[in-house]
Amino acid sequence: MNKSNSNAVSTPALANEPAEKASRKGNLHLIQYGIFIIFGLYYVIVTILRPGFLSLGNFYDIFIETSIISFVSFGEAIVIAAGGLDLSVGNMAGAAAMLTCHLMSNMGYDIWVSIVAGVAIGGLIGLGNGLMVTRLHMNSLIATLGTMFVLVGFLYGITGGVSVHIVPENFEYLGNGTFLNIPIPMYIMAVVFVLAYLFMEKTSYGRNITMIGGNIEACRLSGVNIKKLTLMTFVICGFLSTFSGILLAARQAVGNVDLGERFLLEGFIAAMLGTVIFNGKNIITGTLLGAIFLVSLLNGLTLLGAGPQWMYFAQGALLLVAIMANYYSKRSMLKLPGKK
Amino acid sequence: MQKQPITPKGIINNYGATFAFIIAIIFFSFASQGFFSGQNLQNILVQSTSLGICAFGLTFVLITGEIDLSYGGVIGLVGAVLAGMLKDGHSIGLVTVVCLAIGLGTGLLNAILIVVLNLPSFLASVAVMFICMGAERIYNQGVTTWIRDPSVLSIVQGSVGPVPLPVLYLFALFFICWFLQTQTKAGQYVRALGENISAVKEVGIRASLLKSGVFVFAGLIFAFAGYIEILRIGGAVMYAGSHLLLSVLAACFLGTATFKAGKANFPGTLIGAFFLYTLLSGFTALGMKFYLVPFAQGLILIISVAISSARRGKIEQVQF
Amino acid sequence: MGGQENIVIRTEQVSKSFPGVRALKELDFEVTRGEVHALCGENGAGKSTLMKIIVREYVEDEGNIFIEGHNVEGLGIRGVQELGLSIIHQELNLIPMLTVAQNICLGREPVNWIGKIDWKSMRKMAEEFLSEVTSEIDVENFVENLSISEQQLVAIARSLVTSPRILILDEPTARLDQKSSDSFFSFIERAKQKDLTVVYISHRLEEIYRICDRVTVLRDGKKIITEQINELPQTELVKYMLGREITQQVPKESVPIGEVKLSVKDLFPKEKGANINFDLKSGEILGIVGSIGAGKSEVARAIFGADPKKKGTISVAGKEVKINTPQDAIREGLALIPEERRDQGLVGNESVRKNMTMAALKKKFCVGPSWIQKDKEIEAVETSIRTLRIATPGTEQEVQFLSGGTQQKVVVAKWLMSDSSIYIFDEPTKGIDVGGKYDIYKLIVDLARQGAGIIFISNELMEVLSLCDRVLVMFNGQIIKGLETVATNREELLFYVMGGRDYAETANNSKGYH
Amino acid sequence: AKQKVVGVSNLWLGNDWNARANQTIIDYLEKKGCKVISTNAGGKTGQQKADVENFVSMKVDGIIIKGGEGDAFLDVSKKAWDANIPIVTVIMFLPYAVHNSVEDSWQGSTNLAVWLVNQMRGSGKYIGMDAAGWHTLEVRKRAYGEVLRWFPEIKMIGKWHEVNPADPVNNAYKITKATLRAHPDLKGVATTWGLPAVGAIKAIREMKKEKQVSIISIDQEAALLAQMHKPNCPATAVVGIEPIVQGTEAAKALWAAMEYKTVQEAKANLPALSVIGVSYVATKGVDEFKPKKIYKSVNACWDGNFSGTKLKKPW
Ligand SMILES: Nc1ncnc2c1ncn2[C@@H]1O[C@H](COP(=O)(O)OP(=O)(O)OP(=O)(O)O)[C@@H](O)[C@H]1O
Ligand SMILES: Nc1ncnc2c1ncn2[C@@H]1O[C@H](COP(=O)(O)OP(=O)(O)OP(=O)(O)O)[C@@H](O)[C@H]1O
Ligand SMILES: [Mg+2]
Ligand SMILES: [Mg+2]
Repeated sequence: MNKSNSNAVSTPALANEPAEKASRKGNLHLIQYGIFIIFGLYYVIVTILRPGFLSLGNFYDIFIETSIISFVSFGEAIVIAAGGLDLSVGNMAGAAAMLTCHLMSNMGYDIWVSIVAGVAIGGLIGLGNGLMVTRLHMNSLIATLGTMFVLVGFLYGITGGVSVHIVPENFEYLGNGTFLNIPIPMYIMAVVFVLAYLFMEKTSYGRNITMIGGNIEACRLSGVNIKKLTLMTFVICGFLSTFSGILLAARQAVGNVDLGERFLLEGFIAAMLGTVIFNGKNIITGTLLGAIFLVSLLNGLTLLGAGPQWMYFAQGALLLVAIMANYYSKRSMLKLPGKK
Repeated sequence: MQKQPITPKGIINNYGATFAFIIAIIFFSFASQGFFSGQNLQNILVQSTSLGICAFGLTFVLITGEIDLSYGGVIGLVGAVLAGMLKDGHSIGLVTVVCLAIGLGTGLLNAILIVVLNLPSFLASVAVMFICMGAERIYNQGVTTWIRDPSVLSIVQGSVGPVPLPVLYLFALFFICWFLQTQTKAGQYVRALGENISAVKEVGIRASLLKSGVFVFAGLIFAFAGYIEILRIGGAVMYAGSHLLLSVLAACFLGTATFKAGKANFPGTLIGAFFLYTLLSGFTALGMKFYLVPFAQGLILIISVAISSARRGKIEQVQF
Repeated sequence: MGGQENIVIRTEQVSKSFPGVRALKELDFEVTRGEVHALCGENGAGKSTLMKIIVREYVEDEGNIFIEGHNVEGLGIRGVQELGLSIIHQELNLIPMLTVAQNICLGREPVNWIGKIDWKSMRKMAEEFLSEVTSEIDVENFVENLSISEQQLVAIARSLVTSPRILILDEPTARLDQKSSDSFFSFIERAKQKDLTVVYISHRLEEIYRICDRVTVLRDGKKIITEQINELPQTELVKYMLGREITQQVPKESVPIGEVKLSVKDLFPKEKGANINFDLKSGEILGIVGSIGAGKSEVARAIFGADPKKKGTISVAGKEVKINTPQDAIREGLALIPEERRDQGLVGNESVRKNMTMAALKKKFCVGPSWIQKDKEIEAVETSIRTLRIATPGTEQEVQFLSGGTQQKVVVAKWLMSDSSIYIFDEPTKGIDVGGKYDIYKLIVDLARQGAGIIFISNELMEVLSLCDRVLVMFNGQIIKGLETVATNREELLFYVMGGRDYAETANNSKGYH
Repeated sequence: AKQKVVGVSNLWLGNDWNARANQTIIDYLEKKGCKVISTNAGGKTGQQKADVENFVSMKVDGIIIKGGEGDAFLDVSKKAWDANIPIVTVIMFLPYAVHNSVEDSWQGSTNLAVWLVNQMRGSGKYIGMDAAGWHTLEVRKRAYGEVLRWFPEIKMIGKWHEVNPADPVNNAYKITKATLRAHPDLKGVATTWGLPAVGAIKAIREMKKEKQVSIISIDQEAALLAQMHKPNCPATAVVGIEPIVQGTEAAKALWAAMEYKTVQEAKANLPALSVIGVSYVATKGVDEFKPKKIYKSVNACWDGNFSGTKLKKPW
């Protein structure tokens, strides 16, 4: 290790500025956590109007739904962290679900074989996305848009549009069963959450993935294997997306061709909330919170009997509130010049 | 202006999708009798009109280095208001003005969020899309509204001589956009803005004003696209915007592989829009299975963009 | 100096704060007509901030600014341009995918009656302004194809488009090589004759003494002194800037030279350039100099595997190695401190800690395959911060909030952590103040003393001469000369940098004629 | 003779009914020796219109437009008419079609509504779930309303909910469940298409309200039938249009139409409209759906209704 002999260097510079910097912190938290305050208020209001909102049953409902979209959201968040975007998550989820259902119910394969096949196809498509981005240097937005079209063809190709009714009962257990009174999807979510959290925050892979999102060239010149890691994000995303698709199919006991479509926007919103809630740090926890916010927002509105228009407004508003909170907390740090 | 070495590889890189397009047309013409007829080619032009026009708006925004997905809501909202107001007996003149005003309004909203408040355009425009979808739903109460007045319908369904009106609109708008972007000062700045915004600010150009202008202009174009789409269908079907959401993106991205490798541009977008409908029409003419259409559209998007990205030599990241 | 009417820029009690930093404190500053006014100060002294306020990119918190007697309150960027002010920023702000002509005329394009740009007269206009600074760039070329030096010249040409009477130059020569510097200085001479007022920010003392009339020194956002340049000896000036005295500029030290560490044979970086051959020994500091786009960075990047090379073999410690990616290079003990630290060296929105451990994360701070040990990391980073005197409030500060010099130290610290034995420094002192430079020289010498081999790429001939043992001169992609620094001088070096063939003969000839 | 080419334009193929009906049409016409090209517009009216336009310019021999909105095809169907291409529509109406084969949504829906009223004993809360903008669903919704509006004691909670067509089961499940939490006394669920009912059944089961809530729905989706087949299904009645019957009917009509020289001739000879009757499935209280009688002659009708009365036969 080369440690320079610093005593000889008489550096004067810059000693003055850092001392003052500490004071920035204060007001920042308030803005940054504004979204928590808003949601706190929202929960209180819904509870007053509809006491059913604050019941254990509803709590479970929210969490099961959260767990189903959480996998897609984690995957999307990881891709976003490395500076990519995956538009094909919904169709990957759909493809995995339909393939699993098709193999299991129409072709009579064993449940586990079918699930493994479903998960594998997600991983494979993810790999394809990743290769397009890393080897062919395509913009991920475009590459995954292409994949999305291809998958729509694939989905209709294998099923002809007919929905698959799920025959094996123990497959449904995955989505509907409980263990120790707690729904199975929540266990799966908990495990995936912990793994994803550890992966992103505690391993060099996760660290480097976020660094790539910050400045890819600097990472490359520092010996970070950007191709491998970027590829990895897409594979993980494909892989995790299948969980959402298969669990949803298990939960509703039927696989319909369009089943995954909803995951694109929901996963994207949750993942974006995740990357902004803690200012780009700790995205996995952020994403989980984002998913909870999204699900509970819509759940509360349904309890209130709100029409579909309010659902749209609510999702739009949620996105705006989140990015504004992020923006103002960043700005109070940077005080972007030129903006008088 | 352009001065780049002309090599076979360079041509393929820059014009990959253009070649694919030409090859597709030749292939379909030989493989099926019905395809290469005046009627069918005219169909393709007419069908791509609203998609193409909407994609011009997006192209403008993409050139500034931003993205604007709000058209996914604007088109539907404009449609709902258009059909609804006509049903209530308002004159088409007034209705047209209101429709364009909606485009102006959503464009302004985008501009405020993205330029003034400096929010990331991807997210902000998705939020605006949601808001427009909500507004659309409030306006039409979830019901499709039909337009019965033939004189109104003829604005889009009519033709001058042998040329259908939508084709005229498409090419007129194409020419306007192309001229504005490549031949005028403001257009230069828009391109420059997308490349290096501080350079533009430095020479005293009001970059934020310009960018806002682009969003507002795009909003107007989106509204116009919605107007055309709904009059072509003959009624305001629900969520017409989200029907076009992905195809418009695909057309713009195909466009980046058509003329200027990697950069959004108007001739490219125009061809991209034609391409998508050429595939639909060609595959139908060949009697292919329906699910092969999205399959082929996706593959061609991937392949042509892959060719034009190959020389990039590094991983491209998405900016929000 | 003259009366009020001769004062073209005047600031009164200007203050400006960024969150946590007071960049300017009640600053009074005056520039008189026709002078070349130097603005000196360390990194972060507030020079650029002051200029940005004057050109209305930033708005001051307090105080007044007058240009040609007009209060600029309420004026925009265009407004002050109309008062005859033009600025060339420290950062290069060109648009890569537009042509040189489009860049130069940006904002002033000639148009015909329908608003269509008149391409022909635009081209003529661009050529006219570009010829003021150089005659070697084609205005139809795309800026992305130009070297950084050439781009800087284009940026200068662009600032002339508004026909300014006051020109603010924020470190214009930081990116210029020797040759373009010369044509740049002759441009300044001509400008002076045309009564142009120039505010000149630079860290290069020799330039300041060569062209400036007066100098203002800033320190910590405060004005320390304004003085006629010829009444202020260099050592005094440095003292004012630093608030202390630096006795020696470069800590030259003779280090025993050892075995060959790195040997480059028949290297062809990219298409251009040819046949690079050289050896680097341990303990040696090998300088590489050369003019605009001579290919110095290209060679460095090719060795490091940052760009694909056409062919060539690289041996480390006598053994031939295959280096195709930076990872290969790092495995062989190479380190590259890249030219553009913001773009290539740092992840701006991440902390000092994460940036510093980036290159050695897996090797030194992970257990198992990839489990990060944060305590170990923090400890190492804190040690680095202490030993390199990195001015950061803590390990978790985002590097984008640090000053340029501090950022460069973070980059260097990153490589120190990776236990490299061959360091390639690509213009490490660019845009860094005297104190910062000194620290970096010191560090390089320390590394050499510990037996590392060092390649030091620079455009400042003086620093190369005093720091390096040997220097290679590149011209047009080739190494045209290798020289021992003790046996050469600035003139000889410059001669080769400019593409000369045989110095001894030329020198003799010229002697003969006189 | 030359092989005939037929274009089948589907608005959407994403559920059982549509997939099945489409396949029936293809099978029927292929057996007759036609080449069948079927397209899927994925729910996008604009694209469906483009599909039909393509068929017309390809000069196919006949076109079936299945699903969608007749108004959107006014101009293109005129073109087809002029080009002598017969069009048959399925579950939509089009003036230029030589034959329209539609389903009996109105009667089916009013019957379902009657059943629901009976199940709810004339009072209580219910929710409605629908998808926006689909013509056939709109008819069903109105038919429900036509019956229910006479029972002021039966109240809808909020407005009709809009179920996302891409996520019908789970979406309906969430809506039903959340509503049950807010309104534990919910007694009825009305949906206008099959898959939302699947979600609703699941929600009701999980909330253990099978005894309390009754569901009505149209479409005999496989998945829905499967749910009804399971024990402890809440009282459910569904009405279905049989896809095979509907598909065969349409294909038959087109085949017949193509035998004529001109479309005018075809239209003159074929019935302009046929209505495919619905079938009922109910897990409880089936009596409301007694089969309706058809009198084949006026005399039989008289005998059935007035014989033995003082009324005198007027003929
Ligand atoms: N946009 C900004 N946001 C926050 N702080 C800033 C910003 N711009 C400058 N600063 C801070 O203001 C101080 C003065 O910076 P300035 O760029 O004026 O220094 P300088 O004298 O030009 O230095 P250099 O020689 O490195 O260019 C520094 O502490 C810097 O960190
Ligand atoms: N006249 C020129 N026109 C266009 N490109 C040029 C010209 N001269 C050099 N270049 C480009 O410059 C690059 C070599 O630059 P490189 O960065 O290696 O030079 P350098 O010696 O490090 O210069 P600098 O002092 O600017 O850092 C090559 O990629 C080459 O294509
Ligand atoms: Mg500066
Ligand atoms: Mg260089």
